[in-house]
Amino acid sequence: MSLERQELEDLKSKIGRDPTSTEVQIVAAEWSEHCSYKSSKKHLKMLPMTGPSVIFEKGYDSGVLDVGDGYVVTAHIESHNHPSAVEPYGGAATGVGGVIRDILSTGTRPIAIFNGLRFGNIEKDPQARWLFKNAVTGIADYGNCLGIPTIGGEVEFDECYSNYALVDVAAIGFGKKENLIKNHANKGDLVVLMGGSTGRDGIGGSQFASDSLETEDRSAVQIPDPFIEKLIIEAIMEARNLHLINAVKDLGGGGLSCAVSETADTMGIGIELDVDKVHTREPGMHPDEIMVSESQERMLIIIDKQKLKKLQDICKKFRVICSVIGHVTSGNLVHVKKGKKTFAKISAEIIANAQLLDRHSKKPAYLKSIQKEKKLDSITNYSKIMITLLSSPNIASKSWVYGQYDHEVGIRTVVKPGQDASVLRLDNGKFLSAKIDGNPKQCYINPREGAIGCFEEACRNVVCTGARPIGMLDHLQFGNPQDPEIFWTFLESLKGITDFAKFFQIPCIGGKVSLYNETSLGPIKPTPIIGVLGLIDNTPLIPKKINNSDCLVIIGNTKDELGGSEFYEYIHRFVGGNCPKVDFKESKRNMNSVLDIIKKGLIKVAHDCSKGGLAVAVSEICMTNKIGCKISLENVPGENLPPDRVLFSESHSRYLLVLDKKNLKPLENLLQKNKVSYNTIGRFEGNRIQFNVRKKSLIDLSVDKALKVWMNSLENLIIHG
Amino acid sequence: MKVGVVVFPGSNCDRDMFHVLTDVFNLDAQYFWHEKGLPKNIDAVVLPGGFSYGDRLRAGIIAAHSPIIKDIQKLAEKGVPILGVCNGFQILVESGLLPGVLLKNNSLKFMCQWTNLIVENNNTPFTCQFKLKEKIPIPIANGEGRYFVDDNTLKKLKQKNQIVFRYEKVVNGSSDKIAGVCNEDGNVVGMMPHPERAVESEINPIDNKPSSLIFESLLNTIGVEN
Amino acid sequence: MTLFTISVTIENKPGISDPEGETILNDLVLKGTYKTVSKIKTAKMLKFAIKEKDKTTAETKIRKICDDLRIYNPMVSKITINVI
Amino acid sequence: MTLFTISVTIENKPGISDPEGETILNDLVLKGTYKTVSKIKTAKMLKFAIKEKDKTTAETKIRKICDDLRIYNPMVSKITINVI
Ligand SMILES: Nc1ncnc2c1ncn2[C@@H]1O[C@H](COP(=O)(O)OP(=O)(O)O)[C@@H](O)[C@H]1O
Ligand SMILES: [Mg+2]
Repeated sequence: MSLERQELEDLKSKIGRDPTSTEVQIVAAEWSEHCSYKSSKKHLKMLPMTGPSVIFEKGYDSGVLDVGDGYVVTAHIESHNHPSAVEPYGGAATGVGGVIRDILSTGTRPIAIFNGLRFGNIEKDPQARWLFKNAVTGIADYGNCLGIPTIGGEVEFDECYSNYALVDVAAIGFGKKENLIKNHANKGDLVVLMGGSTGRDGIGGSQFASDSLETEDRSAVQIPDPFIEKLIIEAIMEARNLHLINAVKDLGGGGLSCAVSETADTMGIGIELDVDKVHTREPGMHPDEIMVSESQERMLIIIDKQKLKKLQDICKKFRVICSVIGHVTSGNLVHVKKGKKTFAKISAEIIANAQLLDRHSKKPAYLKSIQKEKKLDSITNYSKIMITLLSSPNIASKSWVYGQYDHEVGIRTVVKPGQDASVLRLDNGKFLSAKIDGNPKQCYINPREGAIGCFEEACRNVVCTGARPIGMLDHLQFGNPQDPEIFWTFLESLKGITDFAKFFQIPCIGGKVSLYNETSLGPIKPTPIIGVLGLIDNTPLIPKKINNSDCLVIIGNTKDELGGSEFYEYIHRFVGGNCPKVDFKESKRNMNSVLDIIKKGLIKVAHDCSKGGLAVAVSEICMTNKIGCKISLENVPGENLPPDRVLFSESHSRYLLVLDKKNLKPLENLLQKNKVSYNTIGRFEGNRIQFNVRKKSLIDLSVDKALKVWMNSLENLIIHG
Repeated sequence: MKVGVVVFPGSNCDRDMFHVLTDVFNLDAQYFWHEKGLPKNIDAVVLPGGFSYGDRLRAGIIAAHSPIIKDIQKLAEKGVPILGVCNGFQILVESGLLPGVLLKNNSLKFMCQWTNLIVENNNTPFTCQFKLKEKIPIPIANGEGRYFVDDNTLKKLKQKNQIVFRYEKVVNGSSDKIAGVCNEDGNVVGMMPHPERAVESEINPIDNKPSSLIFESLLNTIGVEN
Repeated sequence: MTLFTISVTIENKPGISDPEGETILNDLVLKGTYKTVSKIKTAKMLKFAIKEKDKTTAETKIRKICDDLRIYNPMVSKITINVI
Repeated sequence: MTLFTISVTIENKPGISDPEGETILNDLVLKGTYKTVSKIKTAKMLKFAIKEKDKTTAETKIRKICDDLRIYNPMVSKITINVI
């Protein structure tokens, strides 16, 4: 690992001497993009981070929300893109491990995992298939072993991820407010390293994550050990219950260097440590290696001397190694020794505060031409197109994925994966709903509106379970920020997310920035991911059985917004067009109305319209309920559009509601009062999915056939692809 | 009435099981760490699911060497009801308390889904409240859940009425669709599916009644009025 | 005392199916252009480093460990021991 | 054409940890009375039956299959090929 020339000069002038090699290593780890956020930090400040239920504690790596009755929910999101692109199994698995430790370090028990997966074209590219399959197994093996349910996520394929992988993992924790660890430290406290041994694996990982994959430095492979992680979780929970911990931090990117310097800096203390005390996996490791190793499953704990024995007993019970590696000093120096010899002695403030940068930004040239629509081939057989869409990897059911994840363990999962958002029951009688969403196809065409769209979609998903959004996590994934055009897309996305968050008063409780997502084929499309948490005070909407003659109502306007849609990209192989835009006021009206309707118990099912548009959303309801539906497209509210556009436009803010017809009148009253645009567009009956325009049949499919294609095509692709 | 919930390093359904025993069925449950001994007067023992020792080498094998297993063996001989769920079943099999072996699912994948069980033996402490052939909707969640026995053992199992549960349909390729078995005396039962995940309506999308009978059978056996 | 490296290969007994081997064969190898492969069997290997006075003792000890600790399940698997 | 049996052993590269081997060693073998074992490494083995004109061709083909079909990931593992 190394510092750029400019940074080295900067460091020299700050410390007034030449740094030692260990100091350079420590600083390089901490000043890497991954750890320092040097390109993004100035801008991230624009996000609204506070709110009535947001709890802030110093030194936390995850956000904390008060959910009432003395309970809190914690949440965090991370990615493990570079490691997963070269070793999908270990990369994805250790990604789960990392985000879980962030949750753990607040003193809350992790209760759910989410994953967002993105790969190249799995229909054509065997490497993409291999990456996909192994990343899923990695997440499954890790989360399942921990006994933390993986309850939701998303999967997407796009050529822009060829030779690469985006593996995003989010986690949720839950606990009593009084059990939150309030990080503090006193002079003389001990610094303890707990967990797996330190080895040479993962050396240079955080810098690796800050380089694009072209560089052949691929030494940063990490081997997952979920069993140790599970024992660490239990040991920390026990130590927390006995109030043994003064402060705790997980070791992530940058290893010991970052954990120690960030802890020292945020708490205004000094830390003196001896690398000889670190339990290592292999003999003869150099202090530099020990300081930057990214070996997984390790936690740093600061503890009062008097309490050490108790912590050691707990660790012994769980057969987890814990080593006292140093102690807290006054002042703010990070002092690294090996025995008596000093290898680094440098102010934590200097290490932990890299020079923040002002990157240039410039609107990308491609955006000018991309909005123009090309002339599309006309479609003769819509039923056939529909089958093709239902089998497309982006739309096909993801049950092959979540069927490998234990999503029931913990016995909290009320709404299970396969619906819009998943719902967990909490100990205070309330329910937590969550979903993560991204949409690089739309973000590519319009980084700002695309990002807002992801945010709104995640909200919609949560709203469909009856939950009011209470917090958001963002994960901003882009290419090389030194490219002004890429940096512009980053800023646009961030601004869009900020605007939406402010308008809806949804605080951002955490996030992550991942840059340099590039391969020799170029940068990825802008890929912001938004996770939304929602709270349900009473009862969630658990989908109920649909019967013959139940009605289908749509809320929201369908507009000529097919840019980035599956219809354009998968059917017509066209990238471009009009990106869906969220009308904030309409969005809010619709959201509040759906919540009202659910609260009043008027509906059986709520489902949002997203990928594949109205046609796919209706089919999903039919397929999951094994019932047919007859839809009149001319009744769909919105712009007056040709039928293919009504079917496949991906306009936001739209919800499909299923209800018994006796509830139609009260529903209409409510919607009219709220000035929401809506209409009854269909009736459930029989076993065919039928879309008609003024009685003329456009699509006519048997539910069984649609279901078979939709359910099995992903698995078939992977097994027989 | 005391029910012991045995915890091994890596158990992860222990808390779920404990919650169900205590909060749902009002039993007096207590955790027992695998290095501890079990009291002689305990009324029943449950080995919950999870990944003891990370499923290394083979699911259940390392835990089967735990000190607590000797106590469980003694209690089993005395006729105390013992239930192993998922990893608990794997541990009972690997420690020789139950016949057979659990292999990787035919799909080679971890499988988490709801499925139907058929009660084949309603003469055990965990099934006595069922009707024979009663159907139980219940979730499975395992990677090594394919129960296997050779033909001779299978014949013996049938003769001695040791098959407790079968899957309604082929799920993972297990011998004769077996999902749960018992020892010859019937007091030690092992099953792959998770009854503790199916007894509360809130988290059970189908019907929570049948799985509850597993716990109600236990209540009935150890003499607690529900 | 000498340090020996001894490998223990655990594989299914004849007659016990090996879904993993079959899957690799059918869904991976035969899908491609490699038609000359007719069978794939999977096995697990453990390599022990053990200090004993001689090779035979080491080998005997390893066999005893495997039997005693049920490193393999005799109902479905068999082992082959090799001193490397 | 001759039928060859070729074993491919896939194991972690040196320096890459092997949590499974460590657990088997510490929680199973060393817990018992077998204190002379100092290390256990796990590996996976695939045994191929392949028909080729000679041993070298067979071996080359197998290596190519393992590389092409990503039977192992060279980032973490290495393979050893043996004609049995
Ligand atoms: N990688 C995954 N892991 C777990 N669940 C997933 C994954 N991908 C998709 N799902 C689940 O499948 C369902 C459909 O996902 P998605 O198409 O992203 O929904 P939506 O369009 O409503 O955002 C959701 O319940 C989601 O949680
Ligand atoms: Mg949705």
